[in-house]
Amino acid sequence: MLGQVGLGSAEELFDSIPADLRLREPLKTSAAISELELLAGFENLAAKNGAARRASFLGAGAYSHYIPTIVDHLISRSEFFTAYTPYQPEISQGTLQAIFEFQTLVCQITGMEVANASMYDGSTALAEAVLMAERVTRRSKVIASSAVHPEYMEVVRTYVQHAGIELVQIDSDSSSGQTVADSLAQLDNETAALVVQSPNFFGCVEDLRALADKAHAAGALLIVAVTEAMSLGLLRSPGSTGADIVVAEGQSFGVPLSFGGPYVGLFATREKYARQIPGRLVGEAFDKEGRRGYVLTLATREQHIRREKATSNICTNEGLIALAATVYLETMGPRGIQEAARQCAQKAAYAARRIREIEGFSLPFTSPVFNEFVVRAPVDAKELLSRLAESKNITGGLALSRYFPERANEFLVCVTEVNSRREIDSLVEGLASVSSEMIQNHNGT
Amino acid sequence: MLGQVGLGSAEELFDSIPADLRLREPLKTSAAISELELLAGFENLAAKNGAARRASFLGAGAYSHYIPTIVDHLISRSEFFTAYTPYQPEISQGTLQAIFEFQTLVCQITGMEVANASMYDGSTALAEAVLMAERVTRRSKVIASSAVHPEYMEVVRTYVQHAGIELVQIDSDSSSGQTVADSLAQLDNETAALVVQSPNFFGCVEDLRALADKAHAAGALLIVAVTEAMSLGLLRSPGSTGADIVVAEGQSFGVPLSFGGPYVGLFATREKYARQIPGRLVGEAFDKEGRRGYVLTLATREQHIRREKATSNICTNEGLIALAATVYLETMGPRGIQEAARQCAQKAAYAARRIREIEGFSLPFTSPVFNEFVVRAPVDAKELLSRLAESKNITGGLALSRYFPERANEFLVCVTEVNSRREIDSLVEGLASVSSEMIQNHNGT
Amino acid sequence: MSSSNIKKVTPHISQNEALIFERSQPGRVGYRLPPLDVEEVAMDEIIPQKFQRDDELSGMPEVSEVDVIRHFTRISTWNYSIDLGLYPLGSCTMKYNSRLNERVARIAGFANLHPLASEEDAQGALEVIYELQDSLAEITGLPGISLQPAAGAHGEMTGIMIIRAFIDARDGAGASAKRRTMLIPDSAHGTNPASAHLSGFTVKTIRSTSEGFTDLEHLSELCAHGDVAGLMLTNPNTLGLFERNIKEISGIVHAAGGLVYMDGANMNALVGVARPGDMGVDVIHLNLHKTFSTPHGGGGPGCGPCCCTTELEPYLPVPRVVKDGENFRLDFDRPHSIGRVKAFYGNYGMMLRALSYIQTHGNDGLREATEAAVLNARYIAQGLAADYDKPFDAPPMHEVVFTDKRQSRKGVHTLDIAKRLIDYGFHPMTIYFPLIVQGAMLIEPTESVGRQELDQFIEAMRSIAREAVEDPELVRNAPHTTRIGRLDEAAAARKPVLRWKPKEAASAA
Amino acid sequence: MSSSNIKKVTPHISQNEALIFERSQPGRVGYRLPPLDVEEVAMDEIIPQKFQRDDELSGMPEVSEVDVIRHFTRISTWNYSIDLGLYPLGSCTMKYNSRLNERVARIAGFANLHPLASEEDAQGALEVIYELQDSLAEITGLPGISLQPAAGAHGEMTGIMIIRAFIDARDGAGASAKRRTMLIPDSAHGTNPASAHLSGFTVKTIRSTSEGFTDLEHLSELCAHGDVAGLMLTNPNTLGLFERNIKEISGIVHAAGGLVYMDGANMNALVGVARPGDMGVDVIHLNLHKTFSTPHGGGGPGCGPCCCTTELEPYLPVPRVVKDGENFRLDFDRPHSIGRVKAFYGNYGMMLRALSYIQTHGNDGLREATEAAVLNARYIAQGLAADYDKPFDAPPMHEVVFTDKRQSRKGVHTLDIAKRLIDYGFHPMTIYFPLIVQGAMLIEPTESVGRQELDQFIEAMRSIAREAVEDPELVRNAPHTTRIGRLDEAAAARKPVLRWKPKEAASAA
Ligand SMILES: Cc1ncc(COP(=O)(O)O)c(C=O)c1O
Ligand SMILES: Cc1ncc(COP(=O)(O)O)c(C=O)c1O
Repeated sequence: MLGQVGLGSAEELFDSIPADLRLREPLKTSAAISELELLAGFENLAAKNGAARRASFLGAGAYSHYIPTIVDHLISRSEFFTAYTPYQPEISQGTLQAIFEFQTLVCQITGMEVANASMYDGSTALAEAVLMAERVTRRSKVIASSAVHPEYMEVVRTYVQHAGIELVQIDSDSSSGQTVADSLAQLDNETAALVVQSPNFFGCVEDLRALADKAHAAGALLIVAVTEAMSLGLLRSPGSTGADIVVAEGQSFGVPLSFGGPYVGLFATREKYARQIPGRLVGEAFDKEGRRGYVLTLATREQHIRREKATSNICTNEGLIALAATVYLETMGPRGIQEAARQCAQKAAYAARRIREIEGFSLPFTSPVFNEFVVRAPVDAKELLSRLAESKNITGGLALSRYFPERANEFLVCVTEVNSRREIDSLVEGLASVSSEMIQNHNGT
Repeated sequence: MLGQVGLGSAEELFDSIPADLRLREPLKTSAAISELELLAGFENLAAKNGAARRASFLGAGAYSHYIPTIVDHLISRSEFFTAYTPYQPEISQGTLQAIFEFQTLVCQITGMEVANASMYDGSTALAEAVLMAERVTRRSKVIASSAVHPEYMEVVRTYVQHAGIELVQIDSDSSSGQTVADSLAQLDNETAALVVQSPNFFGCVEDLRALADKAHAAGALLIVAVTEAMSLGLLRSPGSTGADIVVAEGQSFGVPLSFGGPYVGLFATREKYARQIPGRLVGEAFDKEGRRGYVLTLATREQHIRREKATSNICTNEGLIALAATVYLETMGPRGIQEAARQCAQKAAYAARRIREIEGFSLPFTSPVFNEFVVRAPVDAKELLSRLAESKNITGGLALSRYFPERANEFLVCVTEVNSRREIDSLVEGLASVSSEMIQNHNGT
Repeated sequence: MSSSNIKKVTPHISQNEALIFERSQPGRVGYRLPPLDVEEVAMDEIIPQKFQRDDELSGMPEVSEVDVIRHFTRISTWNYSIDLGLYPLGSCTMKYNSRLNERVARIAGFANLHPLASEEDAQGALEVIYELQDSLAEITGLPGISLQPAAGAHGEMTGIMIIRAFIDARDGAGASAKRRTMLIPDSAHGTNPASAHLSGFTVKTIRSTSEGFTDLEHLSELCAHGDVAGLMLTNPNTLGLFERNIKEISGIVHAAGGLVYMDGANMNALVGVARPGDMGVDVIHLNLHKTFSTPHGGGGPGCGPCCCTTELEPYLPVPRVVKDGENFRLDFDRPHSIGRVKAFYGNYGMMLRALSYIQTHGNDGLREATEAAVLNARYIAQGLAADYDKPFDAPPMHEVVFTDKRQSRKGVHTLDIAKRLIDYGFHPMTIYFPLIVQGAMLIEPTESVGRQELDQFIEAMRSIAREAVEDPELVRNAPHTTRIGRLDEAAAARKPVLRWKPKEAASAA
Repeated sequence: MSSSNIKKVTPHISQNEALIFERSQPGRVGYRLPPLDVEEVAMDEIIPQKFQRDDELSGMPEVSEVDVIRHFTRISTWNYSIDLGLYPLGSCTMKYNSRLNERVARIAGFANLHPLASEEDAQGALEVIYELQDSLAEITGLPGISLQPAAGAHGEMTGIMIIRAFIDARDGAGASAKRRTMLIPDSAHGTNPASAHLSGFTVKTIRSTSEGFTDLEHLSELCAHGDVAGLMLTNPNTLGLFERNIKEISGIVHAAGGLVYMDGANMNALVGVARPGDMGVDVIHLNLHKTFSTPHGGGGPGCGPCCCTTELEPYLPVPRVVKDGENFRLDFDRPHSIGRVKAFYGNYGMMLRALSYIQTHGNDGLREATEAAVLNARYIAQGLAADYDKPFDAPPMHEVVFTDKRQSRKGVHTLDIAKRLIDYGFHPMTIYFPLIVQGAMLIEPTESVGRQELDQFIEAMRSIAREAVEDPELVRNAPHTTRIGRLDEAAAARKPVLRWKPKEAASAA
């Protein structure tokens, strides 16, 4: 073929690159290895991830839920995973119809009116929501509860740092753990939005209705972030409690933990803001013969048309993960989601009851929780959890000191339908025995 | 729907079954369990299969070879695995074309002229070959080398027990390990076929040309069985050495060990015997517009038309496994098969060289081998291997006493491209240390 | 071509794809192997030249990995499959093949397990076999189980050989030599007589009554000569009707010194509702690839367990999987066994899937599946009765047979109706089987289909019935919407081309 | 409709399938959960009634597992995909997505790993990140790497924010406030200006020359005002041409106090051949979902690593993955960091796939892939030159742009040609991008296609060129062979219907 295009050597293909810019030596990356060697190598690395093989009570933005086997089977159909963004509707209706169903499901589960085709994840969806609130209200102050996931807030801070937005964080109530309407003194008619998460980072269910009323009274939007989307199977939908923009991390819906990604950001709002939404939207359309189909629509919001005036710079989103969530939600159906949510809540309640009974342990927050709650231990939580992992082979939760150094004795426990009673009981026994050992050691020295 | 068909209850669906034959209680099989529980249960059982996690030198009819990842991906397309036998060619061309390619590949690799769409496995293919030889020659004596896989011979014996066929087994040469033409005194003009396996059960490559000449001189067919199909990448094809029917176990071509099945029987012969072949055949066909397609053909050989006069009773065969073999062979291509075969032979030769050097060990047979060879140990082989497994975590091969009680100190070692040099070296060291320990213990008492 | 009634499918482009051999390009490879890591010696030192292959495997295709992916992905799209919709092949039980079962079969601890691993090292695998045996014993009411047969026909052969071995032992060589007749209804599947023949029996055919049942009188007659070794009966029979006289039938055969073999291909009508063991059946085969949902795979693999009474158990193939205290082991010591019918232990991967099916359904779920399967067939029976000839009045079980009697008056035959169904987006039913029903169309919806699609099917069939009247040519030339039309099978069989050959070779031949 | 030239595809039936909501039947379920195994308390005791959902999630579909399987299997068949053939979308690098990489990403030890697992418990996962960082540093010649960005645009934002942070630190608050201009060529992808805007920059557009390169004079002019923070350049640019003056370009920008950002979307033309780090580029993003073969997934997920010089490294997002002796850990202590751009560490599953791609190809294989990608584009460039207007003379790298100039004389436009390609069995190329080329058709074959299919593509395009002359209507009304025709996108945007609603609700609204 080289000859066919008039060249004598492969090197000549690169004649348009100045010679001094061309590599004279092969890359110093490794030489090719076979499938056999590659798999052995990765299996080897995977074996070093001890946490992946353990009963775990980690949540805090990424959740272990049961994933029906058909999810991976269906998203592995190459018609889905080796297709591009559906720019040519005549040969992309599979992807388009799936996204249309995804948008509908996101609306249904959040109680909202329109949803987009996905964002990178929950955290960037929240950042985009804040930017959108500014566009919609033309106000520039944003108030956020400190009980929003710390990593989400970090992302928001990065996104808005050059957007002229003033970000104000307000503390949640130290006893209930909720963001309370009383503390919203700063919410004024300069405020674009109030940002809360529910259940919040500490697991506490927020009183969204009260917060919405407060925000709306000042002409601000209420943005609700949900990191544990499974909670929507049990909790009143943000949409029905007055939220204006709802963002969520969709990982709970059929997506493996995979060390943090790829996940999928859900983004939903009111119909009246449809033209302010970031990201792709799929809409219904018809051909000349009246046959129904779906197309990418309202593209004038987007970067490829609007360039710097676009509602967002997002292009590639999380298509395949949105598909996984779609398959998951359709397989589980309303009854399955409710049942999984019920089990989460019941199991977490059981775990909370049992942990509270351990000598020296308490639950610092009083408000209702879905499947996560903070535990206050009589010892340093990080050490407690690391000893628990070592001696009992249980990952007991997340030491809050990772984000809140002042909360050294506290940790966040998450329980879902995949945690068996036996696991919970082992956790309780482990916490009791390891903590008492630690206290003894401490007293001994 | 019950009402629609005029029934009042589900029980009435079964009114045509006399009441006393109907179960009055639920089955005593277990109650339904969820996916989560089911997977945990099976993972638990799988964990009890220690041999599946170990470096292994087991062969003897089932071989560990590398399986390219795409094989399972492609056969998992539901268009293939949830389809039936391609009785309706207009909507089954995928399956039909794949089988046509399979038949071609089997011909190419065996050096034969026609091949069928698959048999249950190598052993039943051999039994069918013997029955076919009887049909073709109208003779009833069949001579089989004792170096044919013992389980294959057991199956042949079962199949022919009511077919009026006299089965004569002749010993292979005790020094070379081969079936030698001199020992074929019983091969006469009553003989329908001579049955040999190459490489034979002891790993020795047979001199097929000499055996074919001998068989043909008496007007008998030569049936060649191949249990290690990978050997065909290196060894002269049975077709080119005069075989009349070639059967093989196709498991080496991309099929997991899976505790013995499903595997796939390859069956090939001369064109002139095409109408005597058992099982399904796919052939080229054209529609009215001259478009090429494929159909099941020569169906008049088969049970659904010919009933008791059919060439075989086989109906369901091993379609999907034949597809796996097809994908495998097309992915590997001629170069890949040759390379895998070369590595098998070289690694086995290396292992043989090293094992021969261990104090007290020898290789009883002198003829060339492909990737399996018999080792004679200075101690009881079964015990040696079981200790090796226990203390070194290596499955060292198959103790021949399983089939040949008189060969108590011998075992069959198989080495393939998946066995690394490190594994081979560990085997050698393990054999040396465990056997010397056993001898010492023995001397000590 | 009128297509106004066709709502289930729409034409769309589908990729063409040649034979892989026609795609081959010298030098392309799709494999990646590690380099040889031992000292290499000259190949001639290992294998003498004369034993070495010298044709370079020529003719085998040389293609890249992506070529292979595209090749099979493309051709796959030409197939209909269960995952695309109703697949109402009578007698084939095309039910949903659960992905969970597929996943179970791929668990490394099973998939990588060598069949000759020691028993201690394969306890989990043996336990699976044992558990499945137990479940099938409960389901069939027959306690002796071998999972070794690889498919239904293989199970038949096994079962019939067991009958023969039993009779030989019971009657002694001389007497048993006279018992060489196997009775088989004229409606039976072709594998039945073929399997009987393989076991050395002469087949005698029993007539069916006009109601579609075994003719008891004819049976009695045939049983009067002392030569009957047994009867092979399908129940529900291949017409979809439960042989309500089954107890009488087995009584007659037993009284005549014969045994009753049941072809269990239609067990999807009975699981959880009635048990062959309670009906006088001595031995049965099951099709795990039908009733127990293991995938058909485009023609296999299957698994055809053989289940029998305690009396026949000694004759089952070796090895048996037995439980010894807490451990499972292989029992080879069965002197009366008919022998081995397959290397190793059968199609193990199918056993995993079937056990997964049984456990996820649970006892209630198994019965519910049976109910749904029968109800769906009943619904179709009723939906088509006005337009198609239904030759038998008895209520069908899990499948129902119709004929082309009315349509053939207009020259439209079963084959045409089947091909026209393709245009409507359905896989055709089983046609021209059973042989005793002229122009038979045997429809088995299974439980894996909803009301909506059943209605679509009925509507399509009724629409075809109308077309057969209004535009018979349309039906006779169907299908009209597929990549290729009807293929000339007669020509294909006359001069069979059974493999690809390189151009030169092909033209030289 | 003439179709005699269409050899790549044939029409075939494809299944229709409604929205899942239209398939819903109350009471059907597709899930199976274990029973609750702890003592249940009244839900109101856990969550006060007022916080509980009371709509029963109404409207969500109730379907069975097999319904879901058929639903998605059917709709999937309406998609074109890489596995079905050439997918020559310019700028998108639609290369083969190896199944091996998919398998790697699903290894349980990665797939089940929680992102907040302790570092000791996730050493393997961190090592993968570290290894990939190392490889990308070598490939780009830029040593500072963050894998956190989730896609190309996200990487752009990250990179541009890094430039801003660097300049703010270098120049101090006052001075840097004047440097708020980002230069972007008129040929750039829309994400470039959008990302610059998000980082608070004003975009100024650089003209391209008629040869298709950055206009150096214009660049110099724009750089003369002291307000330039940087330049965003794609190289090879979006016309498929290597910016041969890249060194000069970066020189000019650097001299003006700005930094050079490279959009690495087109790195498939350079890997193993030339390194951005050697060209004066300060920061670049890569698209692992293009160059490094992670699947596009119908629109994501991606992974858009940001790679920069040592100077810029302090500004990369936190946390960084670093090596401490033999151990890997997360470094949060980066006071100059622009902050976090995503929760956790990025789209980890894509990193696994990309590392697998790099390791299976090896250094030689990476270069060979680049060569093949460029050669294939060259081959197409030559094959189409006689029939289509090729606006730029310079030899294209991995993609080539044509226009509809000749065809539009007959009223046949790029969109029509694209749609007609569908009839010929190909996915169209990228159209109307870059914006500066009127009627642009940007064709990128990638390395994952053989000569045979390239020839088919060229033949199809040439055939369409003939049709444009002989039967323009045919082309203008294409496609003719798909399930649906061109959809009315304008009407869809005018009154957008963005979700399904129940019948009552829909008609009430
Ligand atoms: C009634 C009946 N018996 C026996 C068989 C044979 O089963 P198999 O195809 O598994 O050998 C079939 C299969 O179609 C059948 O329908
Ligand atoms: C040149 C160019 N730059 C940037 C992007 C944006 O990348 P992504 O879609 O991953 O956000 C694209 C993607 O199409 C592109 O082609």
